[in-house]
Amino acid sequence: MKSAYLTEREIDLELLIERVESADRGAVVTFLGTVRNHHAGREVERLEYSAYGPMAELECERIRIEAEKQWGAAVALEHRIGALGIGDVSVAIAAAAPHRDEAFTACRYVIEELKRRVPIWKREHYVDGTVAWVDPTTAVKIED
Amino acid sequence: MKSAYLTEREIDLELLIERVESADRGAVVTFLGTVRNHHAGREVERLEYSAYGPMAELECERIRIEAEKQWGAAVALEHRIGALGIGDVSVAIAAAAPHRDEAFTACRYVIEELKRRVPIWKREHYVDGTVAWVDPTTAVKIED
Amino acid sequence: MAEKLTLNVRFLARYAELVGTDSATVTLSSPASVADVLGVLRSTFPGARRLPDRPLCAINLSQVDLASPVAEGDELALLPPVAGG
Amino acid sequence: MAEKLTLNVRFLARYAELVGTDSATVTLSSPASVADVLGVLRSTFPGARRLPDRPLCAINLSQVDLASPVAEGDELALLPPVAGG
Repeated sequence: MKSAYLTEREIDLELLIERVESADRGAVVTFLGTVRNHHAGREVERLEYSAYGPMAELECERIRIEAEKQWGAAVALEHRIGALGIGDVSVAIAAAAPHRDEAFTACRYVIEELKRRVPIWKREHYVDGTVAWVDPTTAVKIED
Repeated sequence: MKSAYLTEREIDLELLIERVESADRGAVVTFLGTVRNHHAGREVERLEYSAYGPMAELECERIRIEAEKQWGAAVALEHRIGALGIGDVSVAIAAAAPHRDEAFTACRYVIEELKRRVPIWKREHYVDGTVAWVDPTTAVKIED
Repeated sequence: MAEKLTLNVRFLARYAELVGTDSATVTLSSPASVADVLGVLRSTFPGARRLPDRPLCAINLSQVDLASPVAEGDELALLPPVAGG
Repeated sequence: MAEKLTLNVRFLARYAELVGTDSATVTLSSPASVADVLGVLRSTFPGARRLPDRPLCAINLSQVDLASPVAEGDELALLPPVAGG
């Protein structure tokens, strides 16, 4: 299976943009999620993303198609899997549309749905040596 | 005067992103405006952007500071001046914030205010050989 | 004699740690629901008793609820709350 | 004898084409408003009569309205509707 949405390598935003831009799309909105050095009050050193690969690929594909249909946009996205350090890009989305309203809305839709539906998990290593799975449903504040 | 916001050269989005990203900002939203091949029903071949340079620089600076203050974001932007062809990037904005909501909102604010306030003008050359200044206040539909 | 059905179960991420394995093959009487499979898992794997009452579940890569029926050869995945992005 | 003041006027983009020049030096009696300067421009440059009644104006790089006073040495810019982005 060609892994179109999940990657173990560094994400190249320019490549995603190239895949969506065209002469009749005047607006491109991108979103980059990067690894922060703190989370829910704790100092993060590095983390690992893992996925239920085949389902994650399928959900990303579904979300891309939904966004493209709903806003007449062209959408590309990639999520990094494996070990990441502070500042590394974990997810990148590019949405292009004739006008900016659709590009912004499509890009926002994709990140919201990705966070809600795509089976990807995050294991954080903290500066104090401890490790924890991130659970957005129980953490006091998870909004990144 | 150092021309920080207007440029006659190709805009490098990666450089703008580098200027705003940091270890405590987990979200980066960018906007790219590109030259479309049609506008208000006419086929565009190329165009020229011109500016009231010193005021355009000042308005961009004001808008950047407003966005940074209002949403705790880091913002960078550049607008291209001179001759552009179809698909060329005319404006690029990068907004980084700890969380995505602020990054999206700051980025959107900057492009809306830029289009409303920054003294930049666009002269379109159409495929039929005619030329026109674009006037968003009179055009039937200008929304790009 | 009741018909039997066999399916593959995947435990993802933290659930693999809880249960102590990342996959299992379960055989039970047909017809059966996702909830029935969870019952079998809880009686087979002590660690599975620590799963939430209503974990996120997917059959063959699509999300389902506990009442959904399972069929011969299905892949049932138990998913912790997702945390991508 | 009324005091005089001199200021620089910039015609931007399409307005430079309308007026036939991109800048002018205007001297008029003090005190004076932006509207007064526009009056002088319309009587000096035939092309300036084709400017809108209430063009966008900036003094020293900040937007102002027609009633705003002008001062010696100001740069008054007349700006067509902006179209950046």
